[in-house]
Amino acid sequence: MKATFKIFRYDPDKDKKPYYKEYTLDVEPNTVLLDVLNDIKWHYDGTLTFRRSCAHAICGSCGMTINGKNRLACQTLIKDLDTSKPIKIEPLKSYPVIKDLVVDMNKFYEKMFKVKPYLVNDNPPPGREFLQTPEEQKLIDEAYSCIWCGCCTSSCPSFWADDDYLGPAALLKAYRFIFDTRDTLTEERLRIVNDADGVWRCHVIFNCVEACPKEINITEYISRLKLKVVTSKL
Amino acid sequence: MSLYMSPKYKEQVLDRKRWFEWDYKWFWGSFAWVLHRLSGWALVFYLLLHIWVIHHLSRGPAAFDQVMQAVGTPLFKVLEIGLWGVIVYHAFNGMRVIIVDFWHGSKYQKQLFFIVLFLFVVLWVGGGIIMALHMIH
Amino acid sequence: MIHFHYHDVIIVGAGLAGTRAAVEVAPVADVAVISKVFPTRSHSTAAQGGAAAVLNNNLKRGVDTWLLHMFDTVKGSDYLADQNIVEYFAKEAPKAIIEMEHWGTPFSRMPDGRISQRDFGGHQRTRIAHAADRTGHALLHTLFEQSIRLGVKYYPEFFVMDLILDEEEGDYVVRGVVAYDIRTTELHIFQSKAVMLATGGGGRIYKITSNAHEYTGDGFGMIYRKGLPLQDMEFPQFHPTGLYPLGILITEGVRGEGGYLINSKGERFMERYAPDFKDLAPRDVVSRAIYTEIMEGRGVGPKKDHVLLKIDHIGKDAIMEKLPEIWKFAKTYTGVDCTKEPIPVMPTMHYMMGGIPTHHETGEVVADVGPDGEVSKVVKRLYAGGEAACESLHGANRLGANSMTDTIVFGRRVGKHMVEILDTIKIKDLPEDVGKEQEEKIKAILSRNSGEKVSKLREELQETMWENVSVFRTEEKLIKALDKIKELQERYKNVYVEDKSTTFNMELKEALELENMLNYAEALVASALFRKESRGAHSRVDYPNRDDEHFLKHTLAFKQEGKEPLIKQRNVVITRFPPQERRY
Amino acid sequence: MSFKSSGNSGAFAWFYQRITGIFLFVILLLHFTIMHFTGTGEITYENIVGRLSDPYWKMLDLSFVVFALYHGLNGIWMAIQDYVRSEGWRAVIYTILVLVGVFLFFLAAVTLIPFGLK
Ligand SMILES: Cc1cc2nc3c(=O)[nH]c(=O)nc-3n(C[C@H](O)[C@H](O)[C@H](O)COP(=O)(O)OP(=O)(O)OC[C@H]3O[C@@H](n4cnc5c(N)ncnc54)[C@H](O)[C@@H]3O)c2cc1C
Ligand code: HEM
Ligand code: SF4
Ligand code: F3S
Ligand code: FES
Repeated sequence: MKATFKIFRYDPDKDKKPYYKEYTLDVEPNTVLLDVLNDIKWHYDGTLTFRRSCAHAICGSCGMTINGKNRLACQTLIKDLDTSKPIKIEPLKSYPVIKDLVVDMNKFYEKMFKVKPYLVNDNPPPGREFLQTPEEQKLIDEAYSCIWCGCCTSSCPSFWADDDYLGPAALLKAYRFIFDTRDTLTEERLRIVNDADGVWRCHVIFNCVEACPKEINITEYISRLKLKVVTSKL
Repeated sequence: MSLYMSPKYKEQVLDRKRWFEWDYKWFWGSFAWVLHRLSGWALVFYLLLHIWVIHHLSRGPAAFDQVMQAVGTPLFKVLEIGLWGVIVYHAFNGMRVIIVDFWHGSKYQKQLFFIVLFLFVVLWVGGGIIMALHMIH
Repeated sequence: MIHFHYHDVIIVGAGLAGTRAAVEVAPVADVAVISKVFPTRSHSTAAQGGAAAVLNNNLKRGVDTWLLHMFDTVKGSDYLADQNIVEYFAKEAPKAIIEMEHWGTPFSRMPDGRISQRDFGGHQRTRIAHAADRTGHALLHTLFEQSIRLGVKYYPEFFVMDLILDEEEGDYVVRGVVAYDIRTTELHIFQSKAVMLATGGGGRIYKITSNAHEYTGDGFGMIYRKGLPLQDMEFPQFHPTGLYPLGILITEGVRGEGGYLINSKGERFMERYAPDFKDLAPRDVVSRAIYTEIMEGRGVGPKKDHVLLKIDHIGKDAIMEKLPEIWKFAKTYTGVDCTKEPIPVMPTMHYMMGGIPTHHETGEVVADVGPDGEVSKVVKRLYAGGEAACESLHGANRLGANSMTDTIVFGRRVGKHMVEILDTIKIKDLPEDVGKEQEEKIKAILSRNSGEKVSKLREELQETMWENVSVFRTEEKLIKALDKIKELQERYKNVYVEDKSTTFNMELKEALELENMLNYAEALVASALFRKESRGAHSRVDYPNRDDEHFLKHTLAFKQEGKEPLIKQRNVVITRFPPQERRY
Repeated sequence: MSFKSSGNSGAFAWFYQRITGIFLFVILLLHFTIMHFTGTGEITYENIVGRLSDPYWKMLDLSFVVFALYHGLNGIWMAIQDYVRSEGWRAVIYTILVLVGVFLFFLAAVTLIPFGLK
């Protein structure tokens, strides 16, 4: 089966402006899109550039906008895409582009760091593990599985409009620690998300949930954060 | 930040950010939100107009009847049917948003949105017919 | 333009081993971590099943002790592990895991709130601490996050090309590393008091592997190219259950939770190969069993080239709770719903037991051994950890879940050791011409306009390794592979790239990686040729028995320019458990 | 006045947007039904003035105005924060919104309150 891939290209060394380049090649319905990109890079056009590592949706490197939707190339099969038209592949929306499909995620990381993404527990550690029941663990079970791919934040209209918005991934990270029964920095974390550019910029648009390759119900956790903020004394 | 970044590389990146990414895929959630935002703004402008109109009451019956005549033309009546649609949409989608935020409705947000759309169509058409009938009378 | 940086400690690699060491050093010294991918993209994040440690939280199969853990590991290693190292490991493992919990790792829990543990192959007790089936992700993120808290500096997307070595009082000594910024292709020289290599393994020399695209053994290559030895490279581990046909890993945890393998006749064939441990036998045993089934015609599928892993009988809820990622992998990549049908699997290249040899006390990299088989020379202040290192914990075959514990136990040890010595070290100036060689190398690759394509050479290497150096080996095949590698090394001298850009030039990086791959592949095959016996993961059809008399020794391979690698043997440390026949 | 401080973070706006939303849901639908669907709602001066003389109706209509104004203008303020990044412009717009709100409330109050009190 033949399919055409229309890929965003930009190399600051030689291009003034980005452009799209089309590649047509043989694929199977079960071919993983990342393998198609590798195939292009290794056999047709060595200059095509993208990030990838694990090849099975766990390292978060290969987030890109595929047919207008953010997803991981290594988790997208050709059969999930409409091959009757060229398949459009762009770098993740709204992040600056370094080259081709490689984006600069520093802003994203900065926000992750802003919510103090590390467990703080001021109590003297017991001689063994902190106890946490399976129910308590379930609260954060889904939230901690975020792989920092950035698909969600890049898909959020609030983030498009407002660069400073913390964004779904960082809010999810904040949730993961605020609702971790072992963490004691709750109040400070709540203050961080309770900012004009924090949790209140979320208008429950759900683009983030649609984009998240780990199928995390991010909006749910953001909503819980909002409720927690308004019901806490800050 | 503790991530090293070469100064050279900062100059090179291509900024392609826009305030709205029109060619991003439209999911139900974005539809719901854009319509909610538009309907909210429309309602505010209507509210301003409405208060200004009603305010003529305090100037006595004559003044009031005069503006009522201005806004009583068929054009305004038809617009009123539109207003009803805007209200129904905003009201029910607003409730959807509240259910999501307050009562863990996020899992069912799509179903809730379909219910909103359904109620919107039924109530708008139903209400619209009644209003149209009043108009004809 | 060449940039200079100084940090007290440089760590190459931001996986579990590297970040664990960084967290240890950060409170007392200036530490920087260099990684060719953003830290959380390191391959450790892909580890699924869990980390082994004696916590005694799940007594289903009896009370656990560090001695039992030690015994299982030594037996699993086919007695090639250094037992002093294994003892240290088994004793430290619980502390290391508890520490990780205190830092926030979201482990799965027992009903009473303690860390949940599960079964794994080759372990007699239920001792695998886990966070669902994304334990590596949970551990790596915890360490990265804590390191951010401690202000560790990161150089993400920097490719380390070489070590800066020097000589001092008869030993080598490390002065820093040469790296280039992948985003700008500018050269950076890092000077430091101590360096740790935590660059992970190198499964990408094989065609089918569970390893990441970035897993190209750069640490191995860096060491080997410098004429330093690699140890026990003949033992790459083939994981029995890679998702057919892609090779993506299906964790041993599936069998730990009650899954089992079946062949085309529906037989639970592991009962024949390992009557006691059955499907929970160590990986070398299970992989050989699967290959034997396939060779004897009992494989499934049109090509009869794989087997099936059944898990649906434990119930949908249990699968969704304990193995959510596995369910998704199978569903996404093969369309199989493992709550209803068995998963198609086949062995996949998974782990490097061998690697950079380290000194058993200081953890420093070994530079040579004497004729008596004892370490005679080290590279001072150069450490190795994680999969890149061969502390010789895993011997000839690693037990599942020992590797993640390995990374944190020995990452921690390296960190502690660095902290102890830092104050005593004086910094010396680097040589004038530092970085010139590497600059030339990059220039040469970029300026060539025709020649050999990187991807072509790499594919030939992967094909050769998969055909000739996988689970079952023969002298003939190994010689064929070695000749091929020699040929590829020659052709590599003429390698070129299409991408001439100095911004994020992935092709250039692949070219540099390929050089490393061709180097340690050579060491691997030469070591395998040398070891004329079958032990652990190394099965020679022509020498089917274990030969303790000649080969109860580590293999060290040294590069010799223009010649076959030089092989030396290093003694194995045996303290508590003398070698026995290995039955499961 | 800082428009980013935690006191003005948006928590209050978010919460009361929802509370007023729920209230408006009931009262607005009721209002529209009465005015347009049931026969009672012929919009003439007498009709309206008659209803406004009833203190309960008066209370209800007044609170309706207050809630609708708060909700509508607060809603606009929430949206403005998405698009307007500069502190200065935010302050200007905020002030305008408050002034508009106060003025319209004044207009509505002088209209609604006097009826029936004479
Ligand atoms: C799919 C899979 C599942 C696994 N499951 C388990 C399990 O359940 N239990 C278990 O115990 N073990 C498991 N393992 C093994 C275990 O995960 C790894 O051995 C371990 O994580 C290796 O950690 P590391 O710190 O040594 O290296 P890595 O995490 O791989 O880190 C390597 C680092 O080095 C950097 N690097 C490499 N080369 C360069 C260079 N040239 N320049 C700069 N930086 C460089 C990389 O960027 C990366 O940051 C699994 C492995 C795989 C592949
Ligand atoms: C009928 C019941 C109503 C309900 C249940 C309701 C509910 C809501 C909710 C929940 C929001 C917040 C949305 C968000 O945070 O993104 C909102 C926003 C808004 N509402 Fe209402 N509302 C109602 C009526 C009105 C009326 C009568 C007006 C006009 C005066 C109005 C104007 C607005 C405006 C302007 C916004 C901001 C929209 C935006 O740009 O995001 N609403 N509404
Ligand atoms: S929440 Fe999901 S989409 Fe967002 S960064 Fe994490 S994994 Fe990616
Ligand atoms: S898309 Fe954005 S607005 Fe909220 S629900 Fe997701 S963060
Ligand atoms: S390559 Fe790791 S997420 Fe796609």
